[in-house]
Amino acid sequence: MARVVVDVMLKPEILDPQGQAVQRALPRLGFEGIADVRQGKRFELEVAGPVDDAALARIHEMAETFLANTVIEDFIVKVESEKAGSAEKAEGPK
Amino acid sequence: MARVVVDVMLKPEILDPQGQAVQRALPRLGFEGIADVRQGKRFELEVAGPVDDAALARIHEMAETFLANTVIEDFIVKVESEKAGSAEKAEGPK
Amino acid sequence: MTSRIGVVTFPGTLDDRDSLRAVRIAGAEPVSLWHRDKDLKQVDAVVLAGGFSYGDYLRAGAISRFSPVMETVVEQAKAGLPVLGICNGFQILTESHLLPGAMLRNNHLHFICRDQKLRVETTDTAWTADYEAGQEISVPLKNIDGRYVADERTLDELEAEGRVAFRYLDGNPNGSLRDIAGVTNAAGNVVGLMPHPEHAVEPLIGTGRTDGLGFFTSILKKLVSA
Amino acid sequence: MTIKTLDTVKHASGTPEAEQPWKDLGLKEDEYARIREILERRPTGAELAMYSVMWSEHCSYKSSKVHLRQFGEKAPANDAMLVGIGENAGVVDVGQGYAVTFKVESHNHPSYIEPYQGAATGVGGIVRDILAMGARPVAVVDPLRFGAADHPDTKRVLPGVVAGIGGYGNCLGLPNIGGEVVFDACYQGNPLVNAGCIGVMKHEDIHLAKASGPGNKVILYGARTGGDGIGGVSVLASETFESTGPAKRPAVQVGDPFQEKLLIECTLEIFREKLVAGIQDLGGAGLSCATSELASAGSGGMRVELDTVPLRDATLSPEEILMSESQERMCAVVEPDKVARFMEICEKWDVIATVIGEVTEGERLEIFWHGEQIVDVPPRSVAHDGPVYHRPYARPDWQDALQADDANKLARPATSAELREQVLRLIASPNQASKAWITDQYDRFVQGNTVLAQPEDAGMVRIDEESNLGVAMATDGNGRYAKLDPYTGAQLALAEAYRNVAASGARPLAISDCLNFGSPEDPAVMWQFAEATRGLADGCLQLGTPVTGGNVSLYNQTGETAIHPTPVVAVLGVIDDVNRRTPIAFKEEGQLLYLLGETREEFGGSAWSQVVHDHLGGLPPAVDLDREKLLGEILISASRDGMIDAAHDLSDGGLIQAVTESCLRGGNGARLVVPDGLDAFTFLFSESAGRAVVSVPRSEELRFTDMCGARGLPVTRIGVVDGEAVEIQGEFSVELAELKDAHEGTIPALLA
Ligand SMILES: Nc1ncnc2c1ncn2[C@@H]1O[C@H](COP(=O)(O)OP(=O)(O)O)[C@@H](O)[C@H]1O
Ligand SMILES: [Mg+2]
Repeated sequence: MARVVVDVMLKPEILDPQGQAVQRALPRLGFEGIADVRQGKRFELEVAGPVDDAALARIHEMAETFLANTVIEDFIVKVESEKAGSAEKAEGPK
Repeated sequence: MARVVVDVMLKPEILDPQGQAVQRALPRLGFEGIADVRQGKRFELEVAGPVDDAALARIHEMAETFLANTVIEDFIVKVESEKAGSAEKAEGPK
Repeated sequence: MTSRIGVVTFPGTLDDRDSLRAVRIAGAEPVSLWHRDKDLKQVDAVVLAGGFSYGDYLRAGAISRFSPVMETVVEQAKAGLPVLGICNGFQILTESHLLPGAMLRNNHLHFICRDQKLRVETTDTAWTADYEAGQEISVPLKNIDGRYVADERTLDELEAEGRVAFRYLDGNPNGSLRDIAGVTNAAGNVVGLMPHPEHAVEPLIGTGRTDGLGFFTSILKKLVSA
Repeated sequence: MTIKTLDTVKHASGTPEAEQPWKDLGLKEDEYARIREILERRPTGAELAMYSVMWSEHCSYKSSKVHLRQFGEKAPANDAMLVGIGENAGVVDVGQGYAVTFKVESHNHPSYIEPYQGAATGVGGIVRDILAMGARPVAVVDPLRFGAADHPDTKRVLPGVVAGIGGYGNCLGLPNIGGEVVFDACYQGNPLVNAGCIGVMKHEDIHLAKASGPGNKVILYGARTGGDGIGGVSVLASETFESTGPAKRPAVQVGDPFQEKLLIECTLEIFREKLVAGIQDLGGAGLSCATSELASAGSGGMRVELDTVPLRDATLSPEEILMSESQERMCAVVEPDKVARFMEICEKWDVIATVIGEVTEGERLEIFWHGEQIVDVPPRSVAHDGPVYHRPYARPDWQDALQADDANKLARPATSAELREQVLRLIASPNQASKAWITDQYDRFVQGNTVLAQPEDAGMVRIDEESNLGVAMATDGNGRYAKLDPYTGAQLALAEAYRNVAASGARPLAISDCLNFGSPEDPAVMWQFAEATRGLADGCLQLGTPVTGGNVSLYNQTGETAIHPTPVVAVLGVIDDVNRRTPIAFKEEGQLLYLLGETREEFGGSAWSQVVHDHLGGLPPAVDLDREKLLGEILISASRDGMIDAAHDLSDGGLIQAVTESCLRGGNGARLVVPDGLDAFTFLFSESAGRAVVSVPRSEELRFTDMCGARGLPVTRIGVVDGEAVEIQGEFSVELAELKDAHEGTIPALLA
């Protein structure tokens, strides 16, 4: 089964109280050098059939009409390979 | 400035009612063929300095002690290139 | 000398005034504590009150845990200082690892506010001695992140050691594992629960019951006899 | 990238012919001409932005003003009024040195676009209004209207709105003590999200929005200013100049209740130390509104360095900064020697505070950007001298036909079995069903002073722990009644809220209102508005309850179709000792049930006509405000003297609705007898106004009925609290369990 990920983030011009709270807390915890933090949502969808263009178009529509409210949020649809952690450089917990 | 992303997801054995609610709603909205949905958090960190191993180690620690609660959550740290959307296949909103 | 019980205010704490009032009604001296101060003003016990500290934006209790006041609370709790965490306070205690487990979004995803029946499972703590074991009480419950989870081994351990302090009755309101509403540490001085005893201390207010007063009279008796 | 030319005052004076996008900003040609006349030149971009938003319907009340004046003109003589209409919120004296401020506002349109954030920021806005008066906010209420309960879009809008109101209010620590939830297809594309707040202070703590004392500092504090909620001004940014910022600014804002909670605590501490000379919240029209209103209410002069405003987005243009409706901000005027302490308190609460300007000797509001002057206006002309319209209005041609379509002629149940079936259908219908699924998402216990909350007739909070002084509030409005007759409908809303407050044992004192209507450009809508305001003003005069303030929301329609005219009225009451409050629950078996008031055949606009016949026509119930007043006095005396243990007002759904609610709340049944002269159907379903049902201990029966008799209030013994069922003698009986399932199952089934 293939995994499609939809990342939903608040638009850059929209206030992100959650990201702000995290950012403000970091120096107090001793973490310096983080200039900005934005917090969003990550949806991991397990797709039953083939992830072809038609399926992706449907997921795109789903993201646009349901997973995100495009008045305030942007989203990105990504296909992940069978195993997670396909990003360029990844570190999981031990 | 480089962007580092921390994805935080509930551990697989922990019930994810948010993901479930999304999944249950999908057929009603006319989206079929999604076998499972998990919902998690995505943090986008803008790092001021270089993202070297030392910086990544610090971010890893930050994720482990703060961004995630490892009693219930797993996380992954990824370096994104300057531009967002570096994933294998990406579609943004128009 | 009357006992002094401190109530911590974090940014976003909501039920601090209520907890101070409950302390006063029980007959102790209420003392306000501030999150930025490491100094606990020589109180004999501490209440971490309910609310949404730091908006609960990351996870409930996750940011408050790192405050100066918590450094002292954690240190002294380990040395026996009685600490009661109510709702957000309970969340802070789990985030600080003074109590096991974690709190997640309610299984129905909604904030829920209702009169909640509980069973007091142990009177072997600093905060429950005035109840009878197995006593059923009703106090308000109000939260959105109230689902208690811990791994099976931890849960079994808690049960075996008699550290499940309160259980939900008449229906689990949030999907908490094993109907757990509150737990205690092994020493019995640190207790956390999601429902709000401080909202049930006056006959006319809220649900009109005073079932929560026992928390505050328990600690008072313990302190006076100590 | 084109370098943007700053449109300074000087530049504007030198370029009188420059094209300006006044039309896209919603100004009319004569309004633009008027601005040029006031300034004796063309406005700068920044000035144009300020005028356009301050002269909008939302901020200037240009269509409603001529009608709202009646609230002042017909105001009853009332010693309790401390601050009247015109300030952020009105203030009334509730005794023992306490003053209470309260107000209801709408956030209808944003809540349709983004239900969660729209509703959340609605709560945030009204709370800041109350805070700005010097008061500690102590409770909120939320009158809501949605489309049909079973419409798919209602499933999107309602849960989002409710979660947003809860999410914001719960996080602020304000108990939600009342409101309404009404479903009607007329609100399908335009839900109504009204939110009210009550605040308490000592008389000496009342603060007003005015900037006086030249040399005093103007301090902006709270959240940073971002590009949200700018609306029309994006037009300005993109058309007059080459835009450098994000092309489209979002019209919806995201709320940060945590920031607002800090703002509340910080502001209250600042009040306690008496550090402000004037204060204003930032709501609609943001800094434009705050600076022009503060200046015009004070001595008139103010100078602002706009580039000192802390920004979230560095690309914002000065016009955008002036217009931004970023949430969670306040503006204070502070004497120079108090600024340091002010800043200290802000720092303590992690609140950003910045001196952005000062009060000046002059009479102009002057705003500078990097040293260059971009605004130079008489502040009054922006804040108060906006256009006033006398919009044409006319009784719609369909009104007669609607009223002639008499609901009293609808087919009534023929048998007892049918009557029973209709009772169950009524109490299970979405409008009459229990709203616990919704209200359980609101914290009603926080602050530890809640005496009554949903599902009681009125919400009640204690405001003094020693004396047990308390205040109560109920909000009501019935769009169906108002559609049939807007004058009477508005009075019925007032009467119902008044009755609810009195039923709780509190003495009604004053009101706030939120007037939700369609487009003022439609003469039929304007007639509804004129009638409703006239009805409300006349009603308030008669009941002796002044209007302390409120809000008008126009353009509520789906396409061409306006919503039902929906005046929502919030009545505030005071009770000297909350121990004497009257709940709705029938708790004591054996107590006698009395019906107060008269029951007539009145079914126009009734719940029964909607549920059983899907019908709206005829006339609404008749109003008799003297009767309402008398009923109120009886209910209050009876509570004070311990003659009744429960009271529930009768309104939509009639007697059976009230009895069902009181029985379920108390866990007891009731045996009822149909009084002489009434048929069972009318007895159970009529919606005649001016009525309540009370539960009287047997020992008090004589004293109570004597009091009613002596005062001339019709009183009828209708039964007794008894058993596990509601029984109508000679007709039918329904077990409590069956009533409960019917009443409580509907909303969860639709929405959960
Ligand atoms: N949106 C809401 N928020 C808070 N309370 C509500 C809301 N809707 C209804 N309620 C409460 O539920 C109860 C029943 O509402 P309603 O039937 O409208 O009352 P009434 O007919 O007496 O005006 C009241 O206590 C009312 O305040
Ligand atoms: Mg009513």
